[in-house]
Amino acid sequence: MQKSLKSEFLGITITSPLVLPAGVMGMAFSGFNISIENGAGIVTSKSLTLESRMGHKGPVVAEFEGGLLNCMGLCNPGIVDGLAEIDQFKKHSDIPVIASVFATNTEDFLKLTKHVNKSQTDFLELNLSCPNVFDEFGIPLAASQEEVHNIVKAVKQISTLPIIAKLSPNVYDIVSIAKAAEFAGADALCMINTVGPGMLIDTKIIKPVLYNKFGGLSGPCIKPIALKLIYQTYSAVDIPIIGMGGVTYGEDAIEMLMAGATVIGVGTAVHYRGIEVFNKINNEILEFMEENEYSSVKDIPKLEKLEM
Amino acid sequence: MQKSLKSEFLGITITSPLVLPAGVMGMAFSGFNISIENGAGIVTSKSLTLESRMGHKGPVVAEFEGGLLNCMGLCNPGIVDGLAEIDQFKKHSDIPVIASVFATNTEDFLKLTKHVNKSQTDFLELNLSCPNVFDEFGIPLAASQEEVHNIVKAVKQISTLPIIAKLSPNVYDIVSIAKAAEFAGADALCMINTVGPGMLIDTKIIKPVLYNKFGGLSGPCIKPIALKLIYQTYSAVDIPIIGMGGVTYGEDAIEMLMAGATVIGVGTAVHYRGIEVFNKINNEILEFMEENEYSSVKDIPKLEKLEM
Amino acid sequence: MDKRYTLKIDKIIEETSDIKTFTFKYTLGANPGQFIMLTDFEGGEKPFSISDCTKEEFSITVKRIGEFTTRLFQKCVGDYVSIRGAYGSSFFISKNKVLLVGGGYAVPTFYFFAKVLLEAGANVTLINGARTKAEHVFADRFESLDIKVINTTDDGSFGENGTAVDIAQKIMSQDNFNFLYASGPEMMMKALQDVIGDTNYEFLFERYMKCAIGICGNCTMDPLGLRLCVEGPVLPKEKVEQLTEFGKYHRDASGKRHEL
Amino acid sequence: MDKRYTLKIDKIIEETSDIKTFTFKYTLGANPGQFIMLTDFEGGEKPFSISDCTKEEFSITVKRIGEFTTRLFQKCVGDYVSIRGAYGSSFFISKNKVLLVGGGYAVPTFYFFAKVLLEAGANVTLINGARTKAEHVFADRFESLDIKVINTTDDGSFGENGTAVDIAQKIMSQDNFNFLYASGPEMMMKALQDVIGDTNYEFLFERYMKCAIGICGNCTMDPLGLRLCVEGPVLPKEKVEQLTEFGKYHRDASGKRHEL
Ligand SMILES: Cc1cc2nc3c(=O)[nH]c(=O)nc-3n(C[C@H](O)[C@H](O)[C@H](O)COP(=O)(O)OP(=O)(O)OC[C@H]3O[C@@H](n4cnc5c(N)ncnc54)[C@H](O)[C@@H]3O)c2cc1C
Ligand SMILES: Cc1cc2nc3c(=O)[nH]c(=O)nc-3n(C[C@H](O)[C@H](O)[C@H](O)COP(=O)(O)OP(=O)(O)OC[C@H]3O[C@@H](n4cnc5c(N)ncnc54)[C@H](O)[C@@H]3O)c2cc1C
Ligand SMILES: Cc1cc2nc3c(=O)[nH]c(=O)nc-3n(C[C@H](O)[C@H](O)[C@H](O)COP(=O)(O)O)c2cc1C
Ligand SMILES: Cc1cc2nc3c(=O)[nH]c(=O)nc-3n(C[C@H](O)[C@H](O)[C@H](O)COP(=O)(O)O)c2cc1C
Ligand code: FES
Ligand code: FES
Repeated sequence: MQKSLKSEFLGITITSPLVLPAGVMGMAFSGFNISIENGAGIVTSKSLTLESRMGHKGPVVAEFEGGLLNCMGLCNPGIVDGLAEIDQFKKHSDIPVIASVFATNTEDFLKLTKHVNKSQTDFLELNLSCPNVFDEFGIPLAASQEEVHNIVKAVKQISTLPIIAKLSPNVYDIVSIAKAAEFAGADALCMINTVGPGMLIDTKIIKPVLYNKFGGLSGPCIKPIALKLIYQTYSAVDIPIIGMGGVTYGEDAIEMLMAGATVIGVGTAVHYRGIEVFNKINNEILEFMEENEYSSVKDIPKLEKLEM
Repeated sequence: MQKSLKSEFLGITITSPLVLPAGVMGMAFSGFNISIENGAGIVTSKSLTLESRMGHKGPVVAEFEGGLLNCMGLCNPGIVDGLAEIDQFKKHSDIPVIASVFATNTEDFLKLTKHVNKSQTDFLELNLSCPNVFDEFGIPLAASQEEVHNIVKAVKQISTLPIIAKLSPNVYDIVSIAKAAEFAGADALCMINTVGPGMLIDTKIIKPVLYNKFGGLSGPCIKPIALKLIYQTYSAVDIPIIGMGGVTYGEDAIEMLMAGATVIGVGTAVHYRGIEVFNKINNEILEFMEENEYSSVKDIPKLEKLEM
Repeated sequence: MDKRYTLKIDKIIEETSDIKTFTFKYTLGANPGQFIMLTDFEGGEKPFSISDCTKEEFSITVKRIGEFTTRLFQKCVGDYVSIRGAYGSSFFISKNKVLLVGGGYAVPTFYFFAKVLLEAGANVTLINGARTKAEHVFADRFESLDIKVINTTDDGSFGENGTAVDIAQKIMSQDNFNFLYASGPEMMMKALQDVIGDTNYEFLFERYMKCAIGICGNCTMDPLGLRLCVEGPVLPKEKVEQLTEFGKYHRDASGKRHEL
Repeated sequence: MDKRYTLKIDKIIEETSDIKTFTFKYTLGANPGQFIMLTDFEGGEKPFSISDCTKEEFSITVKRIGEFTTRLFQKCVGDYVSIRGAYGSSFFISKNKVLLVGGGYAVPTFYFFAKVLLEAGANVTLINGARTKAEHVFADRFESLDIKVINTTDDGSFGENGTAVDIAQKIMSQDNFNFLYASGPEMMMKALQDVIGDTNYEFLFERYMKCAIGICGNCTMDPLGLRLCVEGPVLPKEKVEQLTEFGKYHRDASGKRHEL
């Protein structure tokens, strides 16, 4: 039988369960183009703020064994220009787009939502969890059950699009935070954002490698943390999860699905395996389905839920 | 000039700044033997509890890119047998030994301390941060400023040895917790314990790889997290830090020193580079000192402290 | 990174009522004396020596003892189990005249080893011992090799009558061997050590294993701190002679000592 | 894993009052057209093309423009800077008759490239353009190579009088070239494109770079989404022809578009 990667996410048909996550290749409409040409099924914009941001000075990335540190600093052209890139993309493509937005208070999230409502975007993602702007903005909103609840609830009331809450891995009790988002009306969850943050030191110049000193961890080494948090969350909520964190090979994507994800983000792996990574992983998932006789992505079984 | 690795830790002369951390090779006196023969300057026992513990069923370790998951489950022969191993080691060696002890309340920590007082141990380490016994014991003590303060203070009053508080990386505000330990009388800090925890899934059998499902992350990929937390802590406290987390090569050890550590733990790297890893890293540190003309470990400069 | 392989059981042979050989189609690339860690993710992961290893497949031969091996015995061909390895040290491959002394479920690893020794050009004699006929294994497979085999049982129910050590002592008094290898109960090896004079040897040991990658320290042998999962399970004479715990005690999963 | 190398500056040559060449003793193993990211950890990490690369050392040639390059110009021999790379695509190495057209600080990368072309047996003509004599670089070094060089300045203060594009048009009307390469201001390349007919070519582009490892998306060229740090900075004719932003706009550090 012909295996297929076709599935659904929040009622929209998708050709691949792979998602280009926020902040990866999502600055320009052409970044979406190259990602879907290479097999992504959903694309996400860079997190957009009300005003444009230049981001941190470089170095903004640093590699270590098993992953990447980044402190981009939420550079983005601002909500207006960012949505213009999405609209330009949507002129010639049916692939669903998630607009990621970032703010530090409900009021600004509402302003951003109004902009997004007027665009061609398919889903609205609330980035509640950027760890690279600690200095500027303090502990991420996603660490507080109350903040998550209040923002999601307020945005839900005015958003014309399904909304996705992007959660932080750096919290004590992911389940209560995920439940707060669900209860407040989130249609889906996106997890995980980067881990840490962490730091590296240049031992000759005796300075932190990142100019911002600290940066969030992504890449293969955060996969175990992502799987654990997704599994716990999947066991406790009924809304779909965009699972991400270190997915690099088809096997990793299968693990995410088994942990409870409905679709799978592939970010840092674009660096490791090229922009072709989406097609590569698509093929690896198909091979896995072939070997194990699953005919669709939805047939791939999930772990038994954790008892709570 | 002859470079030397000799330095001091809490007033005791050590031949190498490298520490065998708790839980690694520290079950039997012969584990200490082989570690010091291979160049370790300080050795730490497995975390000892009042009663012996068999630990979790296997698999108790799982590898991923950049690190290791473990859920040993605090297996140990109990405080009496554990201290007997230390005493047997101390019969023929001057190398300082840290006895690591684990409990979940002040009373049990005090009982453990009384046992340690009667042994040949040099330092007492309070493991406030084991993440592999969540199910059994809940969120680690090291996440609560108050708990850390109370336990350290109580133990300090009766301990005849300098005491070291081992902290968890999985907290929002490491600085306030480190300061609580310092304020309560800790003579040194040990950080970091394992990160996460995380999980891996076997996609054929569709089960978590670890029987305990979740395990703490160690190895190269946690180094950035360790460096960041050590640097923040070093900037805020005046007591020495045993820095650990992913140290595998001499360069990593130098980074730890620059981040603020006084001595450096080498755990998971024993798997990657063999038990010879201590001598290898000792030599790499000496080479670095040669190249950069530092004559002693103490001369290796630290980063400028963070402004608080 | 050490990988984990989740494999279908390809073949099961019932050797005795309590011993089965499980074969897997997988290119393991192990050396004789090494072991794998095996789990079904239902609780427990245990070390087993490799009893055969070709380019295409490998086998382990397991004795049913407790919870884990009992569950393993319920598995069928086609069921998945998950392994990692091969781990540990392997036997020195002599090209001379060698004597293998094995007892019980620890004998089959000598099947893999004997084939490698023959390829290297060694002259091989094997003492294949067991307590009784019903526990004696692999006699047929050893017969198919170009080696000298002496089967023996403690009660004489199969082959010669006597312990493997008795027989070893006897034939070593008649013949000279360049190298001796033993795999079996620790007390058997301890007894052997006393009767083999200054013949060079290697013994295959067992200790409680958890990580199998040399960090947990559960499997160290006193006082050297040799990790049986890395420096062992095969240890050479010069190391064995220094072991104070050999034949005396071992440690359980908690690290507590128990007399042997 | 891409490694980072913290290196001592081994040599500094002042090419003009605003352009310096920095040389490092390090085996970079780069291809012509590729670039490195350079930082001093004092704020900013910037891309620079490789202007020379041998087994023992490599060089970059830098124009002082803003904050970062001004600080770099204050560094001395023996000071450390940190680099990663080499990154990106490199020039196709033709064995035929080729024309290199370069302008300003972007010319020196052709020094490295010309040496590689000569080794491959190509017949090389270079147009080395600058606005004025005081900004003209590397004339001496190109002279030492077995290539045909035409120096030119917009104001005629050194070499021929005219833009590099004017000269290119002129000599292409007199002579046939199999391949053309350009490196310089984007408007120069845009103008070139209009005058070179159907000659095959590759252009070296510049866009704002942050990660340089192909994930941040800051350097993509519309509408193909080619990442200049991975698929570029050297792009072939068939790609360049599809670029709608070529000669029109670029994006700053925030991703905002600006007209060129
Ligand atoms: C290097 C090595 C090679 C081995 N090779 C073989 C082999 O080829 N065939 C075979 O049948 N058995 C072999 N064993 C022994 C095998 O691992 C045990 O028989 C098995 O683990 C028993 O598990 P159980 O749950 O059935 O029994 P349990 O009831 O759990 O234990 C019974 C006894 O088995 C031993 N044991 C249990 N768990 C472990 C462990 N994790 N590590 C080491 N010993 C353990 C202990 O002595 C214990 O007292 C080997 C052991 C080692 C160390
Ligand atoms: C592939 C490539 C190769 C280059 N090769 C060379 C070279 O060989 N020699 C040389 O002198 N210059 C080269 N540049 C340009 C060089 O990177 C900039 O001149 C330098 O970054 C200016 O930094 P600044 O702080 O001094 O100036 P700023 O004041 O920060 O910027 C001045 C201008 O420089 C450019 N610029 C600044 N930062 C970046 C950045 N991160 N990425 C790309 N452009 C930037 C922008 O156009 C900006 O408007 C190259 C650029 C690219 C993309
Ligand atoms: C360079 C970079 C930039 C990122 N920018 C954003 C962002 O703007 N908003 C956001 O929600 N997440 C951002 N992330 C996090 C990713 O969306 C993703 O959650 C994380 O990288 C884990 O996935 P990965 O391991 O597949 O990269 C960024 C990640 C990277 C590596
Ligand atoms: C197998 C294993 C067992 C451990 N057991 C303990 C323990 O009993 N007590 C403790 O405080 N830390 C324990 N740790 C944590 C280490 O002491 C150390 O903090 C951590 O592994 C980070 O260092 P590394 O990356 O060098 O291994 C253990 C780590 C490993 C890998
Ligand atoms: S089993 Fe852990 S060190 Fe050998
Ligand atoms: S600079 Fe980030 S993708 Fe090119």
